[in-house]
Amino acid sequence: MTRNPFRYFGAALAATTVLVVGSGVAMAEEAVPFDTQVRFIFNTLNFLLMGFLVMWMAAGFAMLEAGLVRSKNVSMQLTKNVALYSIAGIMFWLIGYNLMYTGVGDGYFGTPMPVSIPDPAAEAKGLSAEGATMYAAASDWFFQMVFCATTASIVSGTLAERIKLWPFLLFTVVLTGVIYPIVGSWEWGGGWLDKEYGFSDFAGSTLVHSTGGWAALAGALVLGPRLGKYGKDGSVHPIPGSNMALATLGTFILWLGWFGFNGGSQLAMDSAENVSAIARIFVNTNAAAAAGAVTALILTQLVYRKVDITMVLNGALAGLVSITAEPLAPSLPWAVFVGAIGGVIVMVVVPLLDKLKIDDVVGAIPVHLIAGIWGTMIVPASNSGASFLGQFVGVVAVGVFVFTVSLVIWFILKATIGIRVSEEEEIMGLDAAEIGVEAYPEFGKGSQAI
Amino acid sequence: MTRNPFRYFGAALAATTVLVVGSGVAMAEEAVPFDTQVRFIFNTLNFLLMGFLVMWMAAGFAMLEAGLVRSKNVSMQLTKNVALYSIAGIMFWLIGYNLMYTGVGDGYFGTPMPVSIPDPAAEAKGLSAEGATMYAAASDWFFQMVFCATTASIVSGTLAERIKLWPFLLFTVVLTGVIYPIVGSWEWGGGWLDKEYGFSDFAGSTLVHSTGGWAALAGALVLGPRLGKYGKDGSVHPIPGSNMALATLGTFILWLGWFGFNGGSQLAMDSAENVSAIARIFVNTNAAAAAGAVTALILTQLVYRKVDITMVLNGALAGLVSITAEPLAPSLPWAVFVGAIGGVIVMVVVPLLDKLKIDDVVGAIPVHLIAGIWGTMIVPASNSGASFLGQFVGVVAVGVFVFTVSLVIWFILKATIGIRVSEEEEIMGLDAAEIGVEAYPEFGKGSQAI
Amino acid sequence: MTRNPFRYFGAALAATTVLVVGSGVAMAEEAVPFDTQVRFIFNTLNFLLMGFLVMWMAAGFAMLEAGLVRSKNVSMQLTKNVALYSIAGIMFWLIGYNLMYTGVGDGYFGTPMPVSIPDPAAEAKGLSAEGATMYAAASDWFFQMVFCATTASIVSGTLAERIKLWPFLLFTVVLTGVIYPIVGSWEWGGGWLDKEYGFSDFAGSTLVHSTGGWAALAGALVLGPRLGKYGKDGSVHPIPGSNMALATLGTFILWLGWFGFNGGSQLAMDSAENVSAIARIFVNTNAAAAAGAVTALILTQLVYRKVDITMVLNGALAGLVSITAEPLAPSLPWAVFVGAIGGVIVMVVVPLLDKLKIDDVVGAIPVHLIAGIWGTMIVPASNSGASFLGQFVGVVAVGVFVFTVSLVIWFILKATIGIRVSEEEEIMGLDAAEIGVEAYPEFGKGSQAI
Amino acid sequence: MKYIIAIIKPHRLEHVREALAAIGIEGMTVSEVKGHGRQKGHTEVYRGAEYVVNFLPKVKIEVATTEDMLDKALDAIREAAQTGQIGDGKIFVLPIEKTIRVRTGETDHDAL
Amino acid sequence: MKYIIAIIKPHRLEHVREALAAIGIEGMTVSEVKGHGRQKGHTEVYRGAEYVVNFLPKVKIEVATTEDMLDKALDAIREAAQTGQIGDGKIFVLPIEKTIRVRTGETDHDAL
Amino acid sequence: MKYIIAIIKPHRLEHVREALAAIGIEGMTVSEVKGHGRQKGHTEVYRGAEYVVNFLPKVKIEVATTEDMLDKALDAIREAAQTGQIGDGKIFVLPIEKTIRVRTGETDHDAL
Ligand SMILES: Nc1ncnc2c1ncn2[C@@H]1O[C@H](COP(=O)(O)OP(=O)(O)O)[C@@H](O)[C@H]1O
Ligand SMILES: Nc1ncnc2c1ncn2[C@@H]1O[C@H](COP(=O)(O)OP(=O)(O)O)[C@@H](O)[C@H]1O
Ligand SMILES: Nc1ncnc2c1ncn2[C@@H]1O[C@H](COP(=O)(O)OP(=O)(O)O)[C@@H](O)[C@H]1O
Repeated sequence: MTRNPFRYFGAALAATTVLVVGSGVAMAEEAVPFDTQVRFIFNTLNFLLMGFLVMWMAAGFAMLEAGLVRSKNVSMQLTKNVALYSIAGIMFWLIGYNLMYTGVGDGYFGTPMPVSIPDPAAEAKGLSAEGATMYAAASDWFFQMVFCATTASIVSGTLAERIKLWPFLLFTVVLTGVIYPIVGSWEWGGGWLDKEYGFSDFAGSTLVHSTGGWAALAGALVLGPRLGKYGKDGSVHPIPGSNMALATLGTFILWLGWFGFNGGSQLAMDSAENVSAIARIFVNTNAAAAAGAVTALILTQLVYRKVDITMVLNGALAGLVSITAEPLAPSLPWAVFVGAIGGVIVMVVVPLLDKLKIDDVVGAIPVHLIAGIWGTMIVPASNSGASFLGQFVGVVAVGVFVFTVSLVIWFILKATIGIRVSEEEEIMGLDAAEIGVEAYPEFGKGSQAI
Repeated sequence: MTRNPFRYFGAALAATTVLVVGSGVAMAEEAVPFDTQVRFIFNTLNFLLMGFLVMWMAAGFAMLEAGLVRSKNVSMQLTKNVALYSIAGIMFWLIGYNLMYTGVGDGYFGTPMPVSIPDPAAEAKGLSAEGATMYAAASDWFFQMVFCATTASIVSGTLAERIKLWPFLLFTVVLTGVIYPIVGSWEWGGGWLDKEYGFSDFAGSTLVHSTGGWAALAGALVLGPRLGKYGKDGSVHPIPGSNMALATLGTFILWLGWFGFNGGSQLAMDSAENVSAIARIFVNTNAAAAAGAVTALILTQLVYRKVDITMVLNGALAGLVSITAEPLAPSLPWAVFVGAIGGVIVMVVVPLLDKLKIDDVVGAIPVHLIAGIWGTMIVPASNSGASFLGQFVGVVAVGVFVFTVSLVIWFILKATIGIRVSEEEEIMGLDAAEIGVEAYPEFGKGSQAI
Repeated sequence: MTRNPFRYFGAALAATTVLVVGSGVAMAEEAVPFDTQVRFIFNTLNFLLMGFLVMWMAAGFAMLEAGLVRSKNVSMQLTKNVALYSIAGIMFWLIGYNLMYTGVGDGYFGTPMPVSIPDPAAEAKGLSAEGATMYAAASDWFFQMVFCATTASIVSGTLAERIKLWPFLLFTVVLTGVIYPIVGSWEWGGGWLDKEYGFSDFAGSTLVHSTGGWAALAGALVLGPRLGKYGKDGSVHPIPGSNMALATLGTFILWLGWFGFNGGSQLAMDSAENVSAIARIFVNTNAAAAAGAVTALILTQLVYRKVDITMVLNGALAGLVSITAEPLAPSLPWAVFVGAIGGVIVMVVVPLLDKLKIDDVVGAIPVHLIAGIWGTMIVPASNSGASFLGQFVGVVAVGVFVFTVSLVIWFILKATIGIRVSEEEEIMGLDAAEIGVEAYPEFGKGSQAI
Repeated sequence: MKYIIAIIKPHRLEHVREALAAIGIEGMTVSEVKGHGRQKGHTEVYRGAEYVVNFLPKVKIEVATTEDMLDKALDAIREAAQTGQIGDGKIFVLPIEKTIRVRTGETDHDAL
Repeated sequence: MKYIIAIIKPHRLEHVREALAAIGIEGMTVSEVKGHGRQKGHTEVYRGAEYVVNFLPKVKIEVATTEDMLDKALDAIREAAQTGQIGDGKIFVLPIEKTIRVRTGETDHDAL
Repeated sequence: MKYIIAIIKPHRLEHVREALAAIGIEGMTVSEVKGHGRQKGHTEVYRGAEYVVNFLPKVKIEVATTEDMLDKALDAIREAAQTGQIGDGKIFVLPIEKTIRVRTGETDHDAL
């Protein structure tokens, strides 16, 4: 296959001919009008472009979490993140996508079966048919899949530094193949929550972030805190993360990816209105993140007399999660407000969880679960199409379902193969125990450091 | 809100109908021709796409700077970078954008007032009006905002390892809300420099990079060098950066982001000529960076007998800054030449600053200020629309204004809340002093390293 | 030059006018129909967008390799990666591109001469001419150049920790300026392999990855293994990489970039069919990577009782290389299969090379060379346009040519300036020996660590 | 005066510090070391090849103390560091001839 | 022969090295250690919870020296390391029974 | 009992460990240190300015041993660590007054 500057020339000519001729006589029935194709291209491009930004968030979670665990558990955390993204990709193909989107009706789930990607020529030809979807099916699948992967990423951070690899991955299989798709089907799949309650969750504050957060919370309760995190006297012993540069890098990656997460959720880019909406979403998304970060910056300074960078990073992310349920309707100042409350949530919930002895290593519960609830509940304030009741029903329904099912699965895993490493292994570090490859062998206690 | 493959189908159909009908009878006056919409989409997409690449440069600066400071100051450097990007986002909304672009006339500044983002439906509808802008206002704001943030990023590197957090952030507020917008209004806002002198600065060698550089220089002078950097005998004591992998990552991020920085500054992508121009800009931008890196590579080998990676990274960046004033007009060999001189500048100016006892931790002054001046002054050589005089006036005007105003602000901050940490805090490291979270607690002198 | 919201307004109007008028009477001969321009824009955008993703892979290789070498050689590895990307950019301009694409006929190479980038206005105008290429020449060059750079990146990992900087860079000059372009001309340049054998290599499993792999293998043989890697008794002494977080980050970057690598190789995005093909490529590419990672995950657990993260990362990359020869034709399950075998290859070939005492520091030979061969040979199974014989001829021809020429060049370099550092320098580390800047001076054995 | 050098398991450091504090000993210097002894290193696999990690992370505690406190100190360390598992470490006592406090120049007993 | 072990503040190392060089002592071995003593650790807040950093970074200098140089060496170290602030550190002198230079096998006085 | 402190070049550690194992000595504690001595540091250039690296990476080995094994141990270390190049390091022998095994409380000879 040639690829030189002249290769395409032929193809282009040919295509032009088809189109020109197509608007002529003989082939008229087959040809898809160029304008229709342009719309198809824009919408597909939207999914691909925004999709790769969301895919990139997988790296963001990996870096954030690798930076917030101790060095003896870094390889494990990285392995989990590579693995969960891979598993999401496979499960969402095998059953997830169709469980979420096919045959949901106004019901509770669709049909679990593998996705098959249409042939491009056939798909393009089919565009002239009435009712044709105006984007490539593959691009839609890709965009939806990276959302599924995000949900799984959220869980991995909370449970870090003590969970065994394989039970975590098994849970990921269920989460990405079953739990997330079912919840998604209720709303994005057009199921009961959408039809009966007009629940509104633009890009997934609840469907993605709270889902991940509830699953993480259930896991944290079943798993228990890390050794030494809480004293018998109720004291809290912080366990500093090993690498703030990675944590910050991860946060910037997530921030960048979030433009795709929220912007792409407009689902179309084929009209001036749609692309204008995407632009507005970019601005609001950025504003909420900035407000979350600045709020945490100021509050940590006021409350603790020093600025805690991990809280600032959490603040930015909580701002992002908060705006995710409705990044389009708010005015810019309202987006700032919504994001700023995200920053407040982090300040309040992080110590609160410690009081409850719920050990959330990276702050995923405040950031994804609580800010996700906040973002969802505040939607009606800017979007008159949403109702307080509908939002409430959605938040509760998702919470009850995900939390309960997750709890059951975690218990089953605990009772069967066990979910927690031994005390000795936890002290030694999961990298030595399960991965066998140290993250930083030449530094600190590393085996090559002599 | 449904998101399943069929959701969009309805919308698409509906839209098609509108358009089809729109070109019919009844709704004729309302409908925006699809071609107009396509142009609007392309231009908006240009701003969003190139804008997110420039946003990503914030991470690049963070990593570069985190890699070039000592480990005891890494959390501080990261915090400053997250904070300044957030502050830029807020200030450029509150007053910056309109100060730069609204009501400048051919004058010296615009009207400082908050930006408001139009409703997408209204904006799209307005496209049929005469004189409608052919891109989403939100996308333009986003693209302009990330440039503003870049300016602030430049300052943070020079002043690292000794400046207090809050005075730096206060300066950032003024820089992003006032100084940069005013300078920008002179040229990009259509003010006096544009109208009277035909100053030409395509993507901001002067407006962004020199502005950042002058502010940094003023700060470095007021702040003084780091403890131990210069001996009383005039000797220079290098203070090696803590992490070359991060510094290199940061440089690659900046290199990538620069395609957006320069390419997006074409400001439109709605014609073959525009997109061809963007492509040419990509090529020239890459060529200048490559030439800067290779020049520094060869020169450090020849002069110092070893290749200094930090100089190679600075060389690539200086190449990028050099081509930024005019990335479109040059032929490829000319772009190589312009970038290569950027590499030479780094080789000459880095030791020169040390002779002057100006302590620029990351080399921002040679890279952004001096290479920015070089790039601006050489524009007339490839772009006949620019004049040597006009360029000179622009460079000097921006220099005098930014340097003077910055100096005054730094002095005020010094005289009031103080800008420098105590000697003891500087020795201990800013992370312990002001952030309270170490970047690498388990390595080196970290508190968890036992 | 103004850049305010109203600047573009004028231009837009003007352009609109031209187009409207252009479809009128007087200017009819000059005006390029808007639809043609749209096609030109989409295709150019494809090259730029996918091209910057592939450019980003340079950072991926840098991080992956920096993570898999010992800390005393990290600055060297980073320097090589920045330098090789820069050199590729210059050599592919000076001679590479035209050697690969201009005047190849059905022969063995083209005309080595510098590329020149057309003037955007002229290029846009030329679109109305018959036979005009439907994308910006600059965007094509950019896209092709980043492929060339990728080839060079592959070599640098294998030869790490013992090769001298300058001989490596000289080899890179020849590889990017001559070897890769010649091989590329056979197929993508429309030369004999394409014309006579119908060889099929969609995005370069052979042309890019195996080419890099063969060059690396030749280098590894001439250079010999690192000191202490193999005992006299045939024992293998692993030398753990210094930073798994960087290695994982690098892998995620490569994974992301690969969407551009494979997707962009569709070479056009100007029709529904093309963009649908790109979407399908995204999905298959992701599936193969996921399958490669999961396969290595499971196999390392089964075989070694622990999950080796470096093998999982290699598995993902081998999956990516495997699908690169044909990412479009396969169904999703077939892509999973092709990628999974990539994972198996890593499991088998990594220890095999050690048995042969071929020291491949990062696993580039299994990942790029062997998986590249696998991916190329399996093309006919999904693409009926390819033949087993044609693929075989291509694989062998490229192998024989690249391996032989590389071997000769490595020998010449060895005999003249020498390619390997002294034993003492190897023990001390290449950073101290040739770069003079330590990667992590404050950690481990770093000079600032006291 | 005596110089106590104790090699212990890293996660027992906090216990030892507390045990010493309990008997009034605050001053000590600790460092990361690697130990080799009866406790065998483990075999790891990296990229398909096995290797033995011979040296295990330990913490070294150095405490200068007066003769009269010596036995109490040794007991405190031993009890706090003990897990009963192989590899718990060793305590060595060396003689000190002179002790100086840098800040004041005080010597011996007063220097602690 | 005597073995001097000095625990000092990290940023004084360069002064001490120079002070020792000034009296003709070049040979020394240094390492990163953590110290605990009168100088109290500080309380930090991480993610809303307080914790105490008990051990502060110090540098340990080890110098083997002959009896006749001992006092000069101790004075040099003490003066160069002193800041007058709490936490300046300690110097311990231990007896050495034998010294060997690895390269030549020379012993004792000749080995330095 | 004697306390051997050997400062050696890092890449000789494995040889020394093997040499000691060959004469039946398994127990030892090692750490990363920096050395200064006859072997001169090197001058580096960073961003156009020169600086001297005064301290070179060394490894410190600490072995407590009985009197009867001492000479064998010293010979083993010296031979294994020797490269003949400047900077090979030193071995110091210090007296030990007491040795305790943390796990069992055994002392002196039995504690090794
Ligand atoms: N002879 C020795 N000299 C110095 N350190 C020793 C000696 N023997 C043991 N150690 C240190 O004590 C640690 C524990 O010793 P080991 O023999 O493994 O177990 P145990 O303390 O239970 O006897 C070793 O890892 C090493 O650091
Ligand atoms: N008894 C001791 N044994 C060993 N090291 C000690 C002892 N006391 C103090 N040190 C070391 O000396 C350092 C300084 O001691 P400290 O009591 O804080 O202040 P000062 O030296 O001013 O008395 C400690 O951090 C510790 O490293
Ligand atoms: N007087 C000393 N006290 C403590 N350590 C010393 C002394 N002299 C040398 N050393 C250590 O021994 C190492 C080697 O010594 P050096 O004089 O460089 O070479 P050589 O061992 O060949 O005489 C030094 O780097 C230092 O760590």
